[in-house]
Amino acid sequence: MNNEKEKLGRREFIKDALRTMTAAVIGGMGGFIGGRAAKNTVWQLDPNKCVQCERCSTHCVLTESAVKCVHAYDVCGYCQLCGGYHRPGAKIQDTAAENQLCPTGAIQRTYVENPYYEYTITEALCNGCGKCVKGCGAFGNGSLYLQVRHDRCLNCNECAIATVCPSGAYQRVPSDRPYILKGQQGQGS
Amino acid sequence: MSRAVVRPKSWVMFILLAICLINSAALAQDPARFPKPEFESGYQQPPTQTPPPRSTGREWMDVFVLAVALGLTSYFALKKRSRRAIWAMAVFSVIYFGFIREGCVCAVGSLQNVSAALFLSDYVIPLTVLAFFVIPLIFTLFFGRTFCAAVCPLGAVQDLVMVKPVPVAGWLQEVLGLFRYVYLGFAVLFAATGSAFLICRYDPFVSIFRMGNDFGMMLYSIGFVALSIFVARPYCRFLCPYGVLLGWMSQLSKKHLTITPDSCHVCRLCETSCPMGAIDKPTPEKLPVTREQGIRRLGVLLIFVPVMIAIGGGTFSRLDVFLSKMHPTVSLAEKIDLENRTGTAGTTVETLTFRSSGTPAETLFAEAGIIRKRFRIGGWLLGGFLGLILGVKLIGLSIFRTSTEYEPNRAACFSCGRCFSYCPNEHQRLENIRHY
Amino acid sequence: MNDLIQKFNLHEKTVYAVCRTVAVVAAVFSLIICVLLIANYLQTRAIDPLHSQALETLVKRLDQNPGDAALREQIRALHLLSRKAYFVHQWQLRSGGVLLLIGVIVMLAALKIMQNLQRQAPNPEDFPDSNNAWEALEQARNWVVGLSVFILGLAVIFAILSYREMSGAFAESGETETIALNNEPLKFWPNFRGPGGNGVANAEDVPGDGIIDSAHAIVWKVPVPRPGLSSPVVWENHLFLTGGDKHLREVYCFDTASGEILWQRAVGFTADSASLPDLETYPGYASPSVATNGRYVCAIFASGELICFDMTGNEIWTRDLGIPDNHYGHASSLIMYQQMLFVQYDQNSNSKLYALEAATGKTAWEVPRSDISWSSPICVNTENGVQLILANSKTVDAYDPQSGRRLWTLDCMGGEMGPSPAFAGGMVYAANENAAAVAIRLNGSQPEIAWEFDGDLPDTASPLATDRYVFLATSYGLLSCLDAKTGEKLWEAELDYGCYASPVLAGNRVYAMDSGGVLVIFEPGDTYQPVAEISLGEKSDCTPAIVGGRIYVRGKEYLYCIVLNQDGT
Amino acid sequence: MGKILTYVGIALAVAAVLAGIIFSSNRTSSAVNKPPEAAILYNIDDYKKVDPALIGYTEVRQIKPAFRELYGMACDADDKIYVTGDEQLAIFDPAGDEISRIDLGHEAKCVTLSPDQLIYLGLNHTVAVLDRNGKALRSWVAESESAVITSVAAGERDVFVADAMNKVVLQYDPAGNLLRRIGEKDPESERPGFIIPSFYFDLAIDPDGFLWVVNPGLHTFENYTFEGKLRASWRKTAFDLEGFGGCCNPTHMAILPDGSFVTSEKGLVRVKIHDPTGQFRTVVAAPNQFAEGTVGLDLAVDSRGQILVLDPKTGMIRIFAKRSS
Repeated sequence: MNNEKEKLGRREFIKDALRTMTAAVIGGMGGFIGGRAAKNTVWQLDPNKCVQCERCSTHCVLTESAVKCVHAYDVCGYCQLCGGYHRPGAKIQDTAAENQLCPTGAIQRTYVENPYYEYTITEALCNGCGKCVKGCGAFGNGSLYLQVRHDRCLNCNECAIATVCPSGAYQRVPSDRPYILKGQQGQGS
Repeated sequence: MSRAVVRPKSWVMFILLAICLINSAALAQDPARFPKPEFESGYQQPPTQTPPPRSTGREWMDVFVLAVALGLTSYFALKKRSRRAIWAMAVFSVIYFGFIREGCVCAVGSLQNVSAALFLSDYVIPLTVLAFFVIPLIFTLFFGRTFCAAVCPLGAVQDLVMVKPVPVAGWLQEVLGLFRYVYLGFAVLFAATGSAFLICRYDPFVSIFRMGNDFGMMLYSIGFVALSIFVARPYCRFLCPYGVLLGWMSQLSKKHLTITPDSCHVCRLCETSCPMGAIDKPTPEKLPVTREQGIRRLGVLLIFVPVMIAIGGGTFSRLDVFLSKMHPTVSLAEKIDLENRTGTAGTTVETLTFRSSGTPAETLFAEAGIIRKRFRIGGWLLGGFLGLILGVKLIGLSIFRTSTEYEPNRAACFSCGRCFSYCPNEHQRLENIRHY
Repeated sequence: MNDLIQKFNLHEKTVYAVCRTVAVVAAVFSLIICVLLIANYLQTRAIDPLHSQALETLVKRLDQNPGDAALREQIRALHLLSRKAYFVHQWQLRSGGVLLLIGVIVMLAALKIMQNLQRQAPNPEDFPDSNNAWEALEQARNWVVGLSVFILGLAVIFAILSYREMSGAFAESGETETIALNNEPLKFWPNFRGPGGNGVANAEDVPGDGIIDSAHAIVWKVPVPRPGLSSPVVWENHLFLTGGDKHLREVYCFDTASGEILWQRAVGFTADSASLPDLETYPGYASPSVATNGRYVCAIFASGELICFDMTGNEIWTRDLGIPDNHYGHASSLIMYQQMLFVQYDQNSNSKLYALEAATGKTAWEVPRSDISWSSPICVNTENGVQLILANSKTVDAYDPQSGRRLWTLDCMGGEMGPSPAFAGGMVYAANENAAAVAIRLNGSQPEIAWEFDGDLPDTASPLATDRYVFLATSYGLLSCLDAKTGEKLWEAELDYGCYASPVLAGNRVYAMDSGGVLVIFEPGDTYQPVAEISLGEKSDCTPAIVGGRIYVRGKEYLYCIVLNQDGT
Repeated sequence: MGKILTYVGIALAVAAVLAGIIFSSNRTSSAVNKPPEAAILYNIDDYKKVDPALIGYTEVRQIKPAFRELYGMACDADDKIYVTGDEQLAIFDPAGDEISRIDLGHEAKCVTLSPDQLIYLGLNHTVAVLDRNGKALRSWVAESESAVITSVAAGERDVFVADAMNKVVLQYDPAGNLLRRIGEKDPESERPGFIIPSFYFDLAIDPDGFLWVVNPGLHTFENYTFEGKLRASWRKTAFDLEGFGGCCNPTHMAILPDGSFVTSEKGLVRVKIHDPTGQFRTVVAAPNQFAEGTVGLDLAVDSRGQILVLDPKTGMIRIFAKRSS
């Protein structure tokens, strides 16, 4: 009986020692990594690398992609003839559906003054396909571009779009600077 | 002002008038500069809207909730011994960590972030993610796998849908349980080489919490939920890589849930109470082999384990070509190489994009070669790890440890508390409390 | 089971019946929703509303008849329809998901209540025999062995298959490259102070030791576009230099035959070029020499910009190491060994030794260092293997080029360290004006100081060592020769101006550049044996490169090619 | 019965899990391996295709100046070619050999030759005048330092400078005295002025001595008298060969001896010729003759009617001559 107790006591001691060691290992490893740990990060795509492959609109885990087109107004030429708004080959540059490039009609055009027009993205309609981005990049100043919208993005540990992005445009950025903006806003911050 | 001309034969020197060069800094073309439209109507250019992401404060809030939930569950499992309270915690976790906090990271997935942070010099891990990895491990080290009982949303969801669990034969459970180690090994390898986050990619429940994903993943998730109705916690028992670590911690845990609040009378009432098959039964008195036979067998196995490690390592290191396909750089390099050899170009969006980027293919190949070498080393480690695990498993199955009580298996028990109500001592205890 | 239900009281019976009905209804409901969702999915997969073929056809037709108003109306209607279909589909998916979830939850809850009602106290009599525990272990063991063999088999099959399908150039790219470079004798001048950075040209093909025609030695001279102190580096017919100022840094590739610029590339990618230190005076922005391995050529500048080109001038990668905290500007030259590029990034704080993969610029390893220096690493083959030897303002250190492990360190220097170490005959020599000249004998990993010399010492010129002699050149023009074994001074000679460039050895001659622009040539020996002097006509502080019997020198503004006995006389 | 149902349930669930894995991995890989034509759905390939019968010129020669960046090009009466790039001006003889190279100290975005064979350069906001040997004669800052000069044209007594930043054409006498501002936005006549969404704004003097200015935002060619009055204009907006598409085309223009216009475009990169009334005449170079991402094709015409195209993407001067047939 005494022998049993002694055996139990010894086993407990070994266990205690092992537990302390394991806790030390976890703590040490945590400290090692924690020393290099940084601020929280979020996914964002670099518009300078983006090639508008349309996968942002199809590969997000959300039914409605978290990637949307945004507009850097201060880079926009406010043209009447907009490569991002009008479909290539459109004969007349008005707002009729047959002349629009956006498949969901998410770009709104409003008259500012002769000969300038403002283009606004209706985010609820945008599906992030990037057709307008391609058109604006080819013919215009590239003021339309895609960004991950953080009011929608779930910040998945592995972004489903990043895994299929052909140009490696997706990257993690610090969450206090969550956008890669064009124009003055991109430079000022 | 005067500067040398580039070629000796062009003898002309040109001195630009100094007045033209005032303010030469302003001459440098700012790429953002362009002829802006001038609005006479006083139109103001609106700024680009930038809705902020989830704040760091809320991330820390999640860590806090995690710690509190772990504390409460441990209390319910070890002290209060209330299955009902644990069930309520599980409902809470599914709602909070599952449906409300639908994003990442979870403790299971954080395993990959930690691997990446350990092996990739340029990978940084946020502190909250590290906390999600460490806190459950520490709790398990002291209280057993109470994290699995009701805090992990993946475990909780399986626990809640478990309606008609079928018992799984002991040997089958052992064999299927080994897949956790394989999954763990591959998940760490792919995370540590920067190839993929396998655990996240094949997370069976996240698409349910988010109520959306592509069709295949939805099918996969629905299948897993359906399976969980008939097989108790299939993901936890047979796949969960984080469960491997938790199992190790739990074996050393200071306290652990017990079936009986008192001492076991071997009444056998709890024998089939655990749908997870995590109750160790009393063993027969008589050992199947003599002591000498047992020692000899153990000796053979101890010699055999290093051999298994070597064979495993050697074989898996030769999987470098196969496994490295998972890395986007290597897979791109292979496509480019194939195109170069077959004389085609731009057969995929990836190759087209790469070719238009102007980076020489050689750079890509060199980079891919370096990654492949990492996979060679990683293959050695992975194969060695699997050899070691299988060897240790065999040793574990060859040591006959006798026991005289019904006890939860510390490594396998999820501390869900289903067995409490089966123990007559427990009923006695509750009776006592009521009378008291 | 039916017996059990018979035993229920009325209340239990009612609850059971209700639950069963609810469960069946919820199950049917969920099933219907599930089928609808799948149907919805398959439908949109078959006809993607946003990529409607019909719409595209109509638009094409409109392009041909722009005036067709009916067609126009038709497109508008279809466009609206397809947009509506797209958003309705999304709405259906979302709300269908919620409904399905609710259905499943209700069904599970009902089933659970039914099950709870049916619960009975366990009867151990019904349990299967529990006494086969050992058998179960035995069985499990067999299965584990089986599984091990299965996994192994699978791994072998995949390994064989993947190796078989692999072919082409990419397959072994990583390995063949290493072999090719290892076999290449370093007959060129791949970095500052030649092969290994040790100041000694490869023995074959040295400038002849015949008669020297000093007056006609310069074969060509060409201007270098921007100023710099980097010394020429030569590989085959490519000669590399760097130059630069605060606005722009450049890498030049000259043709060694004609002096023509083959390519020149601007470097200016650092983000904060405005905060560059003011180095317009000595030593400037382009002090470090480039390094090449015949495949890549890498350059670094005082701005911390590190850039790699292939031999034809295509940019391979860039890295911004950040502007160093260095009051004279970064001056340490690059060196390569096999596939690795080494950067001695010593500065006032946060000093580092980097080893980068030459092909990608990624860090292979980095080790922290203390103290600042302006001296360059040398990479030499000692009896204990290849060592990377560095000096800074306090110590001389050696590292393993593969792993970055520090092999040894010796605290023997002082002051601002400019000269690089030298190695010959198992001894490492380091010298600095503010400390001493030190000879370190490498006794395996226990190096010891063989002798010290504290006479006239160099400020920037690196010592040149042979098995028998060590040459030191000072900034005030005193050239001394020490006995390599004892450190005893054998002779000294005076140059007119001073020596900032490091003397180099080729064949049986030492070439020392007097900063006044005179290349002084002498033969090493127990006494000073001058051979010739070649005057450039402008100042020079750059170390000559000697390749293929030719000497390449950079002056203040021009690059020179010198051939000594041009017609073989 | 219950047991059978359970096992059927397990089997179905396992089947769903496996099907899900196979399905999802198939989906990813098939999407990834889709050929780009199908995946990149915005495409202007149809407009890039040009009927070979419409291409009236063929590329006869290329000159590769030793520059990293190329900006502007001009051709003088002796067919010598003047090219600006980096911070230099290089002069080539008609055979394509470099004669001399002049260091400018700044990037010259445009170059032109006056009838008296002086070299006019636009250096950001400065106009510089050199003689044919590269000797600096004079220079002046164009109106303000915010100016960005994208084109210069010199007549017998007038120098016209296109300032893209201020969207105006400045008329100077050869000494650099400002005579007038041409083409400004005029609220009274409701003229919108020059619409210049990006830094492309070209002008030239035709053989009759009239000034032509491209209004790229409106796809318009505007003809002015030397007194700054709008004389005539033509506008062609179209994606096909008839006209110009996008926000700001054509980017460059040159005028042939018969008064026809040679134009180059961005977005849909091509070089075409329109007759003096604006009717499309022929294609000089089709979009498939340029590399992806080509932009800023400066044009010049030599005495033999050859068309010189400065291609900054490939770093070459490409010379096109009329097809013989």
